[in-house]
Amino acid sequence: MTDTIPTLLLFPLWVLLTAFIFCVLSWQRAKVQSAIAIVAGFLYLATAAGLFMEVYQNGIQVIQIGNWPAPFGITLVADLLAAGMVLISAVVAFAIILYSLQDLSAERKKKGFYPVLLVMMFGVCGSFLTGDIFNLYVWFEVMLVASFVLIVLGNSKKQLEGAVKYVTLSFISSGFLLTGSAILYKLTGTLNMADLSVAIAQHPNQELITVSAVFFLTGFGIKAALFPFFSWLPASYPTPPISVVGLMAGLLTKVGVYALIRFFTLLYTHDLPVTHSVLLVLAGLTMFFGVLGAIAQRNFKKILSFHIVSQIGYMIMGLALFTPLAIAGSIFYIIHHILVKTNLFLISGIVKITNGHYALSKLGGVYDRYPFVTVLFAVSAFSLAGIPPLSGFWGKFILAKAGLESEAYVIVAVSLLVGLLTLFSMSKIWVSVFWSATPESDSNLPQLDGRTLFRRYYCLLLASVFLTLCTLGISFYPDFLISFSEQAAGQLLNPDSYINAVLNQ
Amino acid sequence: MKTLILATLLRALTPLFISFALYMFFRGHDKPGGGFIAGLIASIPFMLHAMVFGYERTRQVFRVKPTVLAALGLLMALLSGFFAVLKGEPYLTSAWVTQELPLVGKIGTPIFFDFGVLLVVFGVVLQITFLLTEE
Amino acid sequence: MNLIISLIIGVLFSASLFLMFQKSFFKLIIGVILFGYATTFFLFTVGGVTKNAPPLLNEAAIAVDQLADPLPQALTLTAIVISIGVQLFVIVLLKKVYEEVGTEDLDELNTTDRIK
Amino acid sequence: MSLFTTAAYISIAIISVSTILTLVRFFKGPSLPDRVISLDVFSANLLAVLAIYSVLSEEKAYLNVALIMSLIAFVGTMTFAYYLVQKREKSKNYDQ
Amino acid sequence: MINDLFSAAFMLAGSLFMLIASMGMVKFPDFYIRNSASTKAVVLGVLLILLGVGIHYNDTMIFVEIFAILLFIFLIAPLAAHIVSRAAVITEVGFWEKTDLKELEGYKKEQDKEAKVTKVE
Amino acid sequence: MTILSCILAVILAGFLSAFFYDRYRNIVLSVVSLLFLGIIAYFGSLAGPVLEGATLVQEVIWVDSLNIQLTFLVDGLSLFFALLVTVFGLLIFLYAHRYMKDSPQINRFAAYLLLFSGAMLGLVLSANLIGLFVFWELTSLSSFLLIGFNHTNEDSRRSARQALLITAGGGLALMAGLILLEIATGSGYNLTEILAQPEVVANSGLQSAAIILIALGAITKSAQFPFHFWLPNAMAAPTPVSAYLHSATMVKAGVYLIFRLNPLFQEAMLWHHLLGGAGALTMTWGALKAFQEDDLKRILAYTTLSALGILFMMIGLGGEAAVNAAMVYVLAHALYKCALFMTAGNIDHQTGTRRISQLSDLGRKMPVTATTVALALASMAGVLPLLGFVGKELLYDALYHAADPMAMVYLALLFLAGALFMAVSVDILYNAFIKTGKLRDQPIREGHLMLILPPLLLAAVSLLTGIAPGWTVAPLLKWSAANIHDFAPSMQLKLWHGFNLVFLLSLATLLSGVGLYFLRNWLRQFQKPSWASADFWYDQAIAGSESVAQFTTGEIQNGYLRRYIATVIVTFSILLLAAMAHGQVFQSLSTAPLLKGLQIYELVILALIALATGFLFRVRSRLIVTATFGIIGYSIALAYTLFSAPDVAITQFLAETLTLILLILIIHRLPSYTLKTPIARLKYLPVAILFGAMMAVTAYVMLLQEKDTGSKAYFLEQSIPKGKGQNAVNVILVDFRALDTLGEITVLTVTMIGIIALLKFKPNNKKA
Amino acid sequence: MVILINLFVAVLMTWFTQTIYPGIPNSGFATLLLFAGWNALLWLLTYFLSEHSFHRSRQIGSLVLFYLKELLTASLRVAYEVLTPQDHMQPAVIAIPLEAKTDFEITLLANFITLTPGTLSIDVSKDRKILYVHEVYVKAGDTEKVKRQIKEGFEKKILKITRNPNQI
Ligand code: NA
Ligand code: NA
Repeated sequence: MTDTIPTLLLFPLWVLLTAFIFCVLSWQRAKVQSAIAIVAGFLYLATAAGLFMEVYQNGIQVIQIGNWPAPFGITLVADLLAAGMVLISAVVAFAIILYSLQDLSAERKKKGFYPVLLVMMFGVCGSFLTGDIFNLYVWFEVMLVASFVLIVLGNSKKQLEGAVKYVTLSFISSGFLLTGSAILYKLTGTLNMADLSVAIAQHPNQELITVSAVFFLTGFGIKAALFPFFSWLPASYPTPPISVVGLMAGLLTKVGVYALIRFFTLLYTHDLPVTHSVLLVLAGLTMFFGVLGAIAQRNFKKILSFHIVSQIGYMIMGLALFTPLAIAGSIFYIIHHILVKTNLFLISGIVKITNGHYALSKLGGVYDRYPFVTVLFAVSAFSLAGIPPLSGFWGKFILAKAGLESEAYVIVAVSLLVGLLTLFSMSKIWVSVFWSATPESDSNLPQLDGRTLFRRYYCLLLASVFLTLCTLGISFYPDFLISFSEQAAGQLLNPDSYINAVLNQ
Repeated sequence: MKTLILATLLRALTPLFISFALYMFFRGHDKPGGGFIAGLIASIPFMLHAMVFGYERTRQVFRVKPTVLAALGLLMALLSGFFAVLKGEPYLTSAWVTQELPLVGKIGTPIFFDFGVLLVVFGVVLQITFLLTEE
Repeated sequence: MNLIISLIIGVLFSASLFLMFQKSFFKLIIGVILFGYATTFFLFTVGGVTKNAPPLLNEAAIAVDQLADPLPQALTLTAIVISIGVQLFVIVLLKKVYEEVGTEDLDELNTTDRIK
Repeated sequence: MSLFTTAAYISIAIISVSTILTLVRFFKGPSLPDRVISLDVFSANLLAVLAIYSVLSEEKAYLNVALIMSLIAFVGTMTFAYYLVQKREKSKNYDQ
Repeated sequence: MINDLFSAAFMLAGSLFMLIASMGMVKFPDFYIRNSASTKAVVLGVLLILLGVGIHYNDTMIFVEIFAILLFIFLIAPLAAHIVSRAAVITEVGFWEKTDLKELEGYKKEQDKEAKVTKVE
Repeated sequence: MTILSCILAVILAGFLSAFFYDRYRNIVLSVVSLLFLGIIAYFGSLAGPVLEGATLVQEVIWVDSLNIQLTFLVDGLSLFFALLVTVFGLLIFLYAHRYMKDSPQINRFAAYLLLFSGAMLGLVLSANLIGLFVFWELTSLSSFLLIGFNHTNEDSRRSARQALLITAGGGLALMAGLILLEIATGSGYNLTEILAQPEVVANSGLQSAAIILIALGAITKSAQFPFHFWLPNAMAAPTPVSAYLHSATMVKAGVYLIFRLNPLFQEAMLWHHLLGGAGALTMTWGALKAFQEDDLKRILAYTTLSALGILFMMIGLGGEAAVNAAMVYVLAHALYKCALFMTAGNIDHQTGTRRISQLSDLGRKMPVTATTVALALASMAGVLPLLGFVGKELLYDALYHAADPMAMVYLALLFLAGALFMAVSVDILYNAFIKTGKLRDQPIREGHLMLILPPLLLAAVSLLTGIAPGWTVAPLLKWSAANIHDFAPSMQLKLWHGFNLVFLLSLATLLSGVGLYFLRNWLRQFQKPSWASADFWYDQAIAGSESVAQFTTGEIQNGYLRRYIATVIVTFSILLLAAMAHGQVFQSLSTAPLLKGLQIYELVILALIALATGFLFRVRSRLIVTATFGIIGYSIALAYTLFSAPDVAITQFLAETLTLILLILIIHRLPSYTLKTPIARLKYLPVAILFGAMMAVTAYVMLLQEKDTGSKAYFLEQSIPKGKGQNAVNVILVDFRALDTLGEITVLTVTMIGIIALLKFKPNNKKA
Repeated sequence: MVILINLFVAVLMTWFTQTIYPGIPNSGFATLLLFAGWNALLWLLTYFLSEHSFHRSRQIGSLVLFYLKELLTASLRVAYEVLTPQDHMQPAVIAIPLEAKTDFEITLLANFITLTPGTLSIDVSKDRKILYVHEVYVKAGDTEKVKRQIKEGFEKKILKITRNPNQI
C-alpha cells in the first residue's frame, strides 16, 4: 500500500453525511438545521475545492475503501472530471442553501429540507467519485430517494402528482441499472470500473457487452432525461419550490449524463459505430423535442424545465461524437449548464416573489421595476441561448467545431437550429416577463420596490449573484475551464491512466 | 384492537423478540443474520404494540425518539470507519479485538458498523409504524 | 434451472408492467414493488446462482468452488433493502396522494405536465 | 437415492399439494379472514418446505430461514386482523 | 439409520397432517370451522416435521433452535387465530347455518355498546 | 492591447452610464465624448502608416486552449469602419443626449448604445474570426435591446424579437461557416492567414458550404432578401438608434463581412451569384417599397435596404471597379442616411408626426433642418456635387464596364432604384418642406442645437466630400477598397468625369425620378397582397412552429404515466432486440439445452408465482391484491432459499412482510374502491409481455454464460482470515463493501424523513 | 422463577460437564439427555428448597402432556372429518364462565383452547367473566358438557399451576 492515503477524497462525503446526521438529530429545529446546512455547504465547497486542486495538480486520486485491493473492494476515484463535478456541485449546493434561507417556509425547514438536501448532495458526490458500478447504483439511490423527498416536501397537490411520475420512472431506471450491473458481473466477474474496462476489451462475446450497454443506456438515459425517456422531468420539476427545483434542475440530470459519459468512455468503447451512433441519434432527438416542448409552454418554470431536456442533448452529442474536443465540449457544457440553469430557476423564483406567478401571461414589468434582477436573468438566459461571449456560446461553439471536424453535419445543423429555437423561447420569456407591462397585479401581492426586494430577500439575490459571477467568470475567461475540459476529456479518452491508478496502486 | 389475550402475550413476546434479535445479530457474522435482519425483528414487538394499543400508549412506553435512534445508528456506522483513518489506513478498514468475548463472539469495527445498521433499521421501521398508527 | 429462472423473471416483469398500466394508483404501486422484486431476482440469478451451497464457511475449509458466489447475494441484499426504502416511500405517497388529490385514478393525475 | 431422501421428497411433494390447496382457499375467499388464515397456513407450508429442504441439502442455515418465517408470518396475520378491526370501527362510527 | 427412520416417519406424518389441514381448508363450510380445525392441524404438522428434522441433524444447537421455533409457534399460532376470528366476528363474517349462536348474543351486545362509546368520545 | 482597451473602455463607459447617467448627465456626457474623441484621435494617428499601406496587428491572449486570441487588425478597411463607428457614435451620442432627455430609462439607452459602439468597434477591428463573431453577436444583442427600448409597446417587442431571431439565426450559420474555414485552413481563426490561402479553402471541399453559411450570416445581418423584413420593423427603435445602427453601422456589418472575406471567395461563382442576386432583389424591392411608404422613418428604412442591396450587388458583381464604387457608396450612404434619420427624428420631435401626408411648411419653420434634408436627399438621389453623386457615377461606371453578363440586368435595376430614390427625395422635399398645408399655423420651430447640428454636419460633409473627394476621402477609401479586392490601391476619385455615357445615365436617372414622382398616385395603388410579404411568412413560421410544438409536446407529454412507461419500455425493448439481432445472440439460443437440471421445487415456485400473478389480474379489492402480492413475495423468498441464499431469503421475507404491513396500514385509511373500470385494462398488455419476454431471454442468454470466478474465490478465501467471519455475505456487507451498506442505511434514513415529511407536513397557505 | 433458574443452571451444568469430560459427545440426543438428567436432578433438589415449586413443575409437565394428547386426538378427529364424505359437525359458540382471574391465567386458558383443533377462543368479555369459544363438535346441542370438559380439563390444570394449591 502507498504511504499516503488520499483521504481528501472522502472529506466532502464525510462533511455531508455528518451534517445530515446532525440535522436529523436536531429535528424540528429550523434555525439549528439552517446553521448546520450553511456551515456544511461552506465546508463542502472548501473540501471540494481542495480535492479539485489536489487532482488538478497531482493527478488521479484513488482510495481503496476498507483497504481491500482494487477489483474486490470498493474504490473511490477522483479524476479530473469527477473532481470538477464535485466542485461544481458544491458551488451550486452552496448557492441553493443560501437561497433557501429566505425562500423556504419554516415548516419546510422543520420537515427536513436541509438534511435531505445535504444527503442528496452526499449521493451526488458519491456518484461522481465512485469507481464501482454497483456502488454507483447505491449512490444514485441515495440521491434519488432524497430527491423524491425534496419533490414532495410541502405536499401540494401538484407536487404529489409530479412525484408519482418521477418516482415511478426513476425506480424503473434504477431497475435497469441493477439488471445491467448483474449482466456485467456475470460476463466479467467484476464490478470495478477500471477492471471492467480491461475485462470488456478482452471479452470474447462482444455482442453480449453491447446487450448490457442497452441496459445502462436506458437506465442512465432516464436519469439524464434523454429522449424518449424524459417525460418525468417536465412532469415533476415545475412542481416543488425553487430551492428544490433549482438544485435538481442544475444537478440531477447531469449526474445521469456524467454516468453516461463515464460508461461510454471507460467501458463501452468496444463497438463505437453502433453504441455511439445510437447516442448521437438520441442526442439530436433530445435537443429537438426538448426545445419543442419549451416552445409549446407558457409557464416560466415549465419552459425552463423543457430547456433542461434540450440541453442534455448537447451534452450527449459531445459524448456521441467521441473526439477529444467533443467530449471536452460536453464537459464544458455540463458545467456551464449547471450554473446557468440553476440560476435561471433561482431568478424565476425571485420573479415569482415580485409578481406572484409563473404563468407568462400574468407576469410582466420586471424590466422596469427590477433592473438588477433583469441583469441577472439576462446573463443566464442569453448564456443558455448561446449568445457570445457568454458561457453557453463556448459550449455550443466547441461542440459545433467538434461536430464539423467529425463531418457530423446533420447533428451540427440540428444543434444550431435548436440553438435558434432556444433563443426563440428564451426571448419569449424575456418579452413577456421582463418587457411587457406590469399586468393588473393581485391585490394581495406585496408591492415591492427594488430596494425592499433587496432588503427582504438579500439571500436570494446573493445566491443568484454568486452563480452569475461564476457564469461571467467562465464566460469571459473560459480558457481555464476549456483547458480543464480538454484535459479531463484526454483522461477519459485514454483510460489507461485511470486504470493504472485504480488497479496498480 | 385491544384484547386481553393479545396484550398479555405481547408482554411475554417482547423480550423474546429482542433477545432473538440480538442472537441473530451476533451470529450474523458467521451464520445467516446481521444488522438488518436483527433490526427488523427487534422492531416487530413495538410495531405490534403500536397497532394494539395505539401510538399514544406506545410512545409513553418507548421514550426514545426513533429518529434519534436512526441518526445515531448512522453516526455509529459512519464513525466505525474512522478508527482506521486515525491509524493511517483507508477509511472503513476493519480492526478486531484479538480476544473473543463469551456469548458475543469477536469484537471489531465491522460489528459496530453492523450495529449501526441495526439501529437505523430499528429506528426507521418504528418511526414509520408509529406515524401510520397515529390517528 | 435456467429455463425456470428465466420464466420466473419474465412472469415477474410482465406482471409488474401490466399492473403499472392499470388505472388504479394502488395497482401501479404493487407493480412498482413487483418490478423491484423482479430486478433484484434478476440481479441475484444472473449475477451467479448456484444450488445447495450457501456461502457459509466453517473452520473445516470447504473447497471454494463448491460454494455459491457471495457477492451477488450481498448485492441483492443491498438492493432489496434499498428497494424497501423506495417502496415504503411510495406506499405512503399513495396515501398522501389520495388525501390531497382525492383520487387514485391515474388518468386524473395528468395535470402537471400539460400545456396550460 | 436412500430411503430417507425418498421420504423427504415425498414429504415435499405432499406439502406442495397442500400449498396449492391452500391457495385454492385463498383465491376462493370468500371473506377476508378466510384469506388471512389461508395465508397463515401458506406460510406454515413454506416453513415445512424449508425445513425439509434443509434436511435434503444438509444445510442447517435454511432452518434459520424457517425460524424467521415463523415469526414473520404471524406479524402479517396480525396486521390483517388490525385492518379488519380498524375498518369495522371506522365504518361503525360512520354509520351512527 | 434408526435416526433416519424416525426422522422420515415424523416428516411424513407431519406432511400428511399439513395436507389434511389444507384439505380441510378447502372442505370445511365456514371460516370459523376452518380456523379452529385446520390451522391447528398445521401446528401439529409443523411440530412433527421439525422434530423429524431435529432428529435427523442430531445437533444440540438445532434442537435449541427448533425448540425456539416451537415456542414461538405455540405462543403465536393461537394468538393469530384468536385475533383473526375475533376480527371475523366483529366484521360479521357469516357462520355456517348449523352453528348454534345463542350464546354469542351477549358478546354482540357488548361490542355494539363499545362502538357507541367510542363514538361519543 | 490598445485597441482592446478602446473597445473595453467604450463598453465600460456603457456600464458607467447605466449607473450614473441620470444623476450626472453632463459629466457622463463629457466623459463619453472625450473617450470617443480620444479613440478617434488614436485611430487618426494610425491613419498615417495605414495610408502608406501598412497594417497594424495587436494580439491579446484569450482562449489559448481553443487557439482563439483577441487579435485586432488595422488596415484601410478596418480603419475606415472604425472611424465610421466612432465618429458617428460620438455624433449620435450627442444627439441622443438631447433627443432622449425625457426618457425615464435613458441610463439603459446610453448603456446599450455604448455597448453597441464597443461591439461594433470590435467587430470591424477583429482579425480573429471568432473574436469577430463574438462582437457580431453582441451587436445583434444590443440591437435587440435598443429596438425593444419602448418595451411596453407590443410592436417594439415583436420587432425586437424578430430582429434578434433573424440576426442571431444568421449568426449561427455564420459561426458554422467560420468554423469550416478554420477546419479548411487550420490557421487558428486568424483572418490574415486565412485570407492568404484562398486556394487551400477552394480545394478543401468545404468552400461552397462555407460560402453559403457565411453569406447567410451577412444577408441576415444586413437585411437582404429574403430576410429583409426585420429592418423596416426595427424602426420601432428610437430615432438615434435607427440613425446609428440601422443605417450607418450595424446593418453594414454584413457588408463589412463580405468586404472582408471577398479576397477569399472572389474566385468562387457561388459567392458572386448569391450576394449579387440577394443584393439586386433587395435593392429593387427596397426602392419600390420606399416609394410607397408615407412614414419618414420607414421610407428611410426601405431606402437603406435598397442601398445595402446595392453594396451586396456590387460585391456580387466583383472586380476592382465594383469594389471601389461600393466602398465610396458605403460612406456616401452612411453620411446622408444618418443625417436623414436624425432630421426625421427632429421633425418627429418637433411636430409629433413622421408621416409625409401630415407634414408641410417645414422649409420655412425649420430652415436648418430643411437645408440638411435637402443636402442629404440630394446625396441620396445622386445629385451633383454631393458624395452620393460621386458614388453613383462609380457604380454606373463599374456596371457598365463589367464583363459579367448579369451586369446589364444589375444596371437596369440600379437605374430603376436610382430613379425611385429621386422620386422619394422629391416627394419628401416637396410635400414636407415646400408645400403649404396643415402645419402652416402651428407653432413649430427648430429643435435644440444639439439636435440640428449633428445632421447638418453630416450633410455638410456629404457636400464637402462630394466636391473634393480626391483630397478628402480618397486616400483612405482607396486603401479600404484595396483590402477588399486584394489588389493594389487603384481608386481615382473625381467629382467630374466629363460628359460621358455614365453622366448621361445619372442625369436620366434624376429625370426619370421626377417623372416617377408624378406617377406616384398611380404607382402607389399597387399594394402587394399580404401573403406576399416576408413579414407575413415570418408570423406564419412563428405561429406554425408554436403549434407544431404544442401538438408534438401534447402528444409526447400527454400527462399519462402509463404512456411514459410504455415509451421507455418499448424503446428499451427495441434497442435490446436490435442489439441482440446485431450480435446474433438468438442463433446461439437454439442450441442451448432447455431442461437441463430442472427440479421439482423450481417448478413449484414458478407455479406459485404464476398462479398468484394470474389471480392478481382478476381481483379488484386492494386487500386481496395485497395478500396475493404477499404470496408472490414469499414465493420469491422461497426461491432465494432454494438457490443457496439464506440471508437474502430472510431479508426478502422481512421486506415483504414490512411492505405488507405498510400497505395494510395505508389501505384501511383509504375509502373503499372507487374506480368503476374493468378490472384489468388490456391495452398495453403486449408491451408488458414484450418486456417480460425480453428480460427472460436476456436472463436465459446470460445464465448460459460461463462466469469468471476471480472475485468469488477472493471473497470466500479472505472471508475468515481477514474478514473474521464465516458468513461471507455478511462479511461483504459490513466489511468488503461496507460503503454500499452505508449508502443503504442512508437511503433508509432518508426514507424515514420523507415519510415524516409526507405525513406530518402542515402546508402553510401563505407560502406554499 | 425457580423454574427458570432451574433451567439455566441445567444449561450451565450441561455445558460444564461437556467441557470437563470430552468423552461425552456434545451433540444431539446426548446433550439433550444430559440436560434432561441435570434438570431432573435439580428438580428433585427443589423438593427440599420449595415444595410448591416442585409440585408446580410436575403440574406443568402434566399440563403439557395433557395438551399433547388433546392435540393429537383432536387432529385425528379433524383428519377423520376431512377424509370422510359426510359431516358430523355441530358447531356452536359457547360462553364459558371463567374461574381464571388474572391476565396470565385467562390468556393461557384461551390459548390452550385455541391450540386444540376444533375449538377456538374468540374473545373475553369486558368484565373478564366469560370466554367465548367456538366449538365444532357439540354433541346433541349439549353446550354444558363442553363447558364442563373445558373447565375440568384445561382450566383446572392451569389454575393448579398458577395458584397456591391450598386455594383450590
Ligand atoms: Na447477515
Ligand atoms: Na474493512
